[in-house]
Amino acid sequence: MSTTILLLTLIFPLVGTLINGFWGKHLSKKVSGTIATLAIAASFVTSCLFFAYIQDGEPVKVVLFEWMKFNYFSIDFGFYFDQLAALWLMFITGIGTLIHLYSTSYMSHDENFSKFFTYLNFFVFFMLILVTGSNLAMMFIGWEGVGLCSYLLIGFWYKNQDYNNAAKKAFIMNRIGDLGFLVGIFVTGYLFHTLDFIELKEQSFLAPTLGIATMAFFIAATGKSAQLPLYTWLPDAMAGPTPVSALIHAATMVTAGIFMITRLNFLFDLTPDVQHIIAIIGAVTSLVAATIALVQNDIKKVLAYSTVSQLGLMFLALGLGAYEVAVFHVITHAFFKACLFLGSGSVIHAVGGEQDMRHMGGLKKHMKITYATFFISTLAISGFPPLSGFFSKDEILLTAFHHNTVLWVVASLASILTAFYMFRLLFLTFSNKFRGTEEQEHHLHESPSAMTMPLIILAVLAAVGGLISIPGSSWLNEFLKPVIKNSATLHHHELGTTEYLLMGLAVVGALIGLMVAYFKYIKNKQVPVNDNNVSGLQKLFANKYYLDEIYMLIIVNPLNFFGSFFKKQIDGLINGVVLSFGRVPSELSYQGKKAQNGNIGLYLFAFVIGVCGLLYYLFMCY
Amino acid sequence: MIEILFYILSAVTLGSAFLTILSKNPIHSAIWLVICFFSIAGHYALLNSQFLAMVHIIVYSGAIMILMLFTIMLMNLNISDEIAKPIVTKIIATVCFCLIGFFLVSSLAQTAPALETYTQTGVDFQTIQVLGKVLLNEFVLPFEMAAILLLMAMIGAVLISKKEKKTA
Amino acid sequence: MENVLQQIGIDQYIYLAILLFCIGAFGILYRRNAIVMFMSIEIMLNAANLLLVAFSTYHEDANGQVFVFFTMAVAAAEVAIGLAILVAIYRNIGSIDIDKLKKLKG
Amino acid sequence: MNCIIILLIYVLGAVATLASNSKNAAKIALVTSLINAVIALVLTGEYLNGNDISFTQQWISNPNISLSFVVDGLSLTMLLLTTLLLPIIILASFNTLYSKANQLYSLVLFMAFAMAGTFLAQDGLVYYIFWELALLPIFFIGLLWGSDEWKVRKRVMVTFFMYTFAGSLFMLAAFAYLYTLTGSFAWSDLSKAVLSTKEANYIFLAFFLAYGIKIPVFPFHTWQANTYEKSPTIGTMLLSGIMLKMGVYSILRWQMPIAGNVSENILKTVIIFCIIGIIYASLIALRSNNLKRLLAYSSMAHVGLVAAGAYVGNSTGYQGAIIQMVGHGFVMVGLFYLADIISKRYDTYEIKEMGGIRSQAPKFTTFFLIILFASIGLPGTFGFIGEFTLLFALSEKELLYAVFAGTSIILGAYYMLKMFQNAVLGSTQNKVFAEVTTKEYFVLAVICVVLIGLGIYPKLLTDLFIQ
Repeated sequence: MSTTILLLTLIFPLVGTLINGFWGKHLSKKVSGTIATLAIAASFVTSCLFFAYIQDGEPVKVVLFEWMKFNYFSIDFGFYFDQLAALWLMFITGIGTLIHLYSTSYMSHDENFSKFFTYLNFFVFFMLILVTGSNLAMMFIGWEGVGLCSYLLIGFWYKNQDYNNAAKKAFIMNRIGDLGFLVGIFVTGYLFHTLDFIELKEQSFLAPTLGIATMAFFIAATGKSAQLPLYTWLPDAMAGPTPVSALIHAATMVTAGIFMITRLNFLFDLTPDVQHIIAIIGAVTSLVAATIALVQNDIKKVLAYSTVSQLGLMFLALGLGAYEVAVFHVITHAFFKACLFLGSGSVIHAVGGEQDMRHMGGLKKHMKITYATFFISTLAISGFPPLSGFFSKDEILLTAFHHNTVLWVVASLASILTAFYMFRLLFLTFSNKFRGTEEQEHHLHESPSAMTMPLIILAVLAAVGGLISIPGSSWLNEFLKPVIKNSATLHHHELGTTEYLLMGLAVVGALIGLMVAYFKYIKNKQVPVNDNNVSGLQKLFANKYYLDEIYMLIIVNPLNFFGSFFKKQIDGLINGVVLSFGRVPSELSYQGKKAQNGNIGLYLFAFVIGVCGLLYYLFMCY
Repeated sequence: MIEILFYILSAVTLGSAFLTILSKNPIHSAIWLVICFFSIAGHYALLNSQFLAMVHIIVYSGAIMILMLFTIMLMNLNISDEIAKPIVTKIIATVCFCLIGFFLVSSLAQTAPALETYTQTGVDFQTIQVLGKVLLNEFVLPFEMAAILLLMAMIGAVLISKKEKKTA
Repeated sequence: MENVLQQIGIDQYIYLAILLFCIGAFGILYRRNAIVMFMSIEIMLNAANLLLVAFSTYHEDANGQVFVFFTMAVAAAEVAIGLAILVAIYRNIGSIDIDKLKKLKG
Repeated sequence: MNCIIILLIYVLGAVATLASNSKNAAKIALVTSLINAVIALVLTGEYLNGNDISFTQQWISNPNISLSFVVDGLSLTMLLLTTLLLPIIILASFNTLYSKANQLYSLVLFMAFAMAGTFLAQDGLVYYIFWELALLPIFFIGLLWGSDEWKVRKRVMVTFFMYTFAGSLFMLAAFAYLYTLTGSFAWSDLSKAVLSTKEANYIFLAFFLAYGIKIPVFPFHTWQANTYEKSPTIGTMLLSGIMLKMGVYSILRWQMPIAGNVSENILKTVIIFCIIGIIYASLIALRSNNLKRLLAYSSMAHVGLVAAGAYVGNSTGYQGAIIQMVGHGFVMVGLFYLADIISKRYDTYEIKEMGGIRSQAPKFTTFFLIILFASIGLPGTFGFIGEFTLLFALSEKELLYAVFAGTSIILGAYYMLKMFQNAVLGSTQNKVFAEVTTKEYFVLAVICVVLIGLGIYPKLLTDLFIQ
């Protein structure tokens, strides 16, 4: 496989960025959008070529030059293309192309059109670096780079300071994780004297401090992949344009944490304690986010919490050592969640920027394609067979059941809730009558084909994507074998009665969720009340467990307080001490000056005393 | 005999010095000071340094004291002009006097008495001839300097006490 | 020639000089009339002179007496200048009370 | 070619600038600095080819002082930083019309001379002379061309001068003591001096007072924000871009090699103070309303990390400190230039009076973003290489150091983005913000290219001092 083609995969998005960045303003919107889309599409083509090659080819490592050098090891500026990277390359560029296509239509009225595509291309570029970096430091370039682009895109409508706040919050929350990543890198580098994935895989051994490294990496993952306790930025990140939410905050960037842990599976396998923590955090996050999603009224917020919840399930799988299962769910989730987000974008587009579901409803009639694709994706995420979500989610539940019943119960509960809130979303948006203003109703329309095309493709993928890993004969598991050192899932594939029973239970759970939503929102035609009028558990959910407020109280406020305290009190104090070094002599001399008052008597008196002292010292002191 | 002379002279010296300070009238002070200087000249004579005794009388009792008397009279000072110092100052002055006196005397008392071990060679060292030779050989430069100093003092005194013109 | 110090002893002279010096110092502290203070200074100078002469005799060395000679010259110059200053001051202020002479104080 | 040429040209340039009229002064200064930049690059080439470019001449035989200027990787990097940043700083000052420009630029060149001398001198006393000499021009620049009323400015500048001067005296005492031990001021002799731990402790602390104040390390930092605020922009750039690097450079050159066997406790305490300073300065920057003060504290937070890395004393810390010194120099000059541009347009340094710049000046915003992200160490920029290396050095010593020092990347992002949001983003104000001029574009582009270029290919620089 020629390395030029591989590098072209990375270079295309960068070229797109540079063209749009430097000359975007002089290009027409059509040209600008086309260039950006083509850049990713070209990347997709080369990715496909590589994907075809890697089916039975060897991974390729490309080293461009030595990047950093320390006295006992060096870090290469290099790329590593293997099976895992191939999977991610495929769906990043694939979904990326679709979303770019979608955006050309969605963003067509925006004044900063070319800037949007600059950032979007830049994001894809960094994401590709993240998945193809040959060592941890290279991965970190992508890791922070996607954070940068996420910052730029969330705050894309920069005139609104709320959006800017959301962007800032996302970046800072991610930075907390990034510090974890750095600490992980340091410990790894110190222990194994290399950061290269291939060398790490061969040389890694269990060291006492390895747990710190893996824990630090996990903290990094909780930042990027929005897990407890750092997930709060993701719902806020919905301030960005909807395609951004679809691409970055659903399909690709947030899966970086899963990618990284899968990449480092050999390290995590050595530290089972950390794996337990990952599993627990994943399960808890999935349940917590699902409960919050129950009562959200903003269509994108529901999807955001749903993303957090699904990511939680993936981390559960990772924590149980079932890396392939997590990867499987990443892929299927990318399909249906991207579809859902783009569908919601289509809806928002139709109703003129309204995002509150209480002001929607009855859109079924006006937007048939959107509704159909949305419906398929909802079925997929809820886990109805034989759609993709069923297979991937079920495998996670199966794995959980084999390890720990409690985790299985928690995860199952989260799945049932998922079915409920997704159908709630579907019914509130598309069923019954339209609840918005007259003007909006008049305006309702199906989106143009540039937007519906990606929806259809993604819906199809969401429907059939599960085929890549059917229980029993999993293509994915075979494909990922070289990447994953020891897999925990392989022996689960002999399907027995228990497994079928569990699958049945999961389907029944999803059905329960569906039925409850159906009765509540279609039969009884309920509409959620204002957040201020809810009580009890609902209030807790609606306020997101007061997590933002708690962070405000225990982290942000103390920081601000100490900042002011240091600025006003401590700095003043230190300055006072410093200046007193100057003041003391000057004050002393000022006081001393007073003794020189011209009174000869005083001088003489002092002289007499001095003479007496001297005499005493000289003659009488011994 | 000499001892008695010494004690009498000492008594006169100290007494007249005290009275110089204690007299309210500056003229009286000046007169007591003259007596004091005479008695010191007597001490010099007792110590067999005739030259100094004579110079002392000429310079101090003659020149300096006359100068002082002239000044006092020129200023027409009398008793009422001087406001007595506050009593605290006087006490402090007395304390100082006692302190320094005590410390000087007691530090001297620490040293060994010298009379028993003292011997003399009898060399002539203080007749006018000897002094004149020393003064004009070894100390000729300081001698000339002293002359210049006196000249400068004279010019200075004239310059300072000259009446300023009222132009400024 | 008979040396007086064989009978009286240097100690006596030292005590005398000390007392004379103390009286001079006392006078400066005690009085505020500048001329009397001047006199006190003369007394102190003479105390030193006396001691110099006494030691000159004690060591049978002329140098001490030469120094007394120079001291006298300096004292004469000092008195001349000092009195001139006093006269000038008196002419300007109308008093020679040293407590009033504080114009030089910063 | 010999490295002393650079010093001579700076002096000649200073004299020529002083003799010229106000109009041409800036141009003469720029030409001088450009000539020296080229010479420095040529010298680098010669150094890499293995030619001898050092200069040594006996100056005073008793005490034994020689005018020796030796070039090695460390001093060459610092020389490059000085000579390359100076044209940028001078070009950046073209925005402002200074009165008595000939005197100002003459002082600037003179300061460059002193700083270059400090970086090159290998004789302790000559080094000390240059070290103090660099203080004089900046004192006068701040005093005569600074902002705010004379009385306030004078107090600030005198405090700055006295403070740094007093600290340096301890260093002089240390050199004097070392001279009594070795009979020489030469670096090669001093670094070989065998000191007992007790001696090393005292000498270390004496040096620390001088360098800690200059850098500045918490709690010796109180002069900094005031001085930065009151100085004219050109002075602030010189201070933050080059002058405070003298402190870190001296740690690497003099303090650590000479007093290397200082007791572990002192070393740890000093590192901990550096780390406290990082967090402390970051928190104050968070609450700063004045852009210049915010940048001053952010600078302090960054150099705190550099100093901590330098005090770790292993090879990683050594190279990290050098890398970050260069990176920090460019970043700080860039940031202060951006602040200067804003203040020229909006006539204020108060952040809350700014805003709405992005919609009016997209190019300016892009430059701002690049430099800002370089300052918070985004990978791909040179700031990252430095921070990564420094934090790695700290983690080699003690992982917790790296964790605490690493909070600066979180807090740094916080206060910088907050500032960016309030100063640049937001809705458009009534005030007009003109897009960058060609000159400004050029300066900012050079800084950005350096930061990104070295961020991707740092070997260009690091090969100078890593064997």
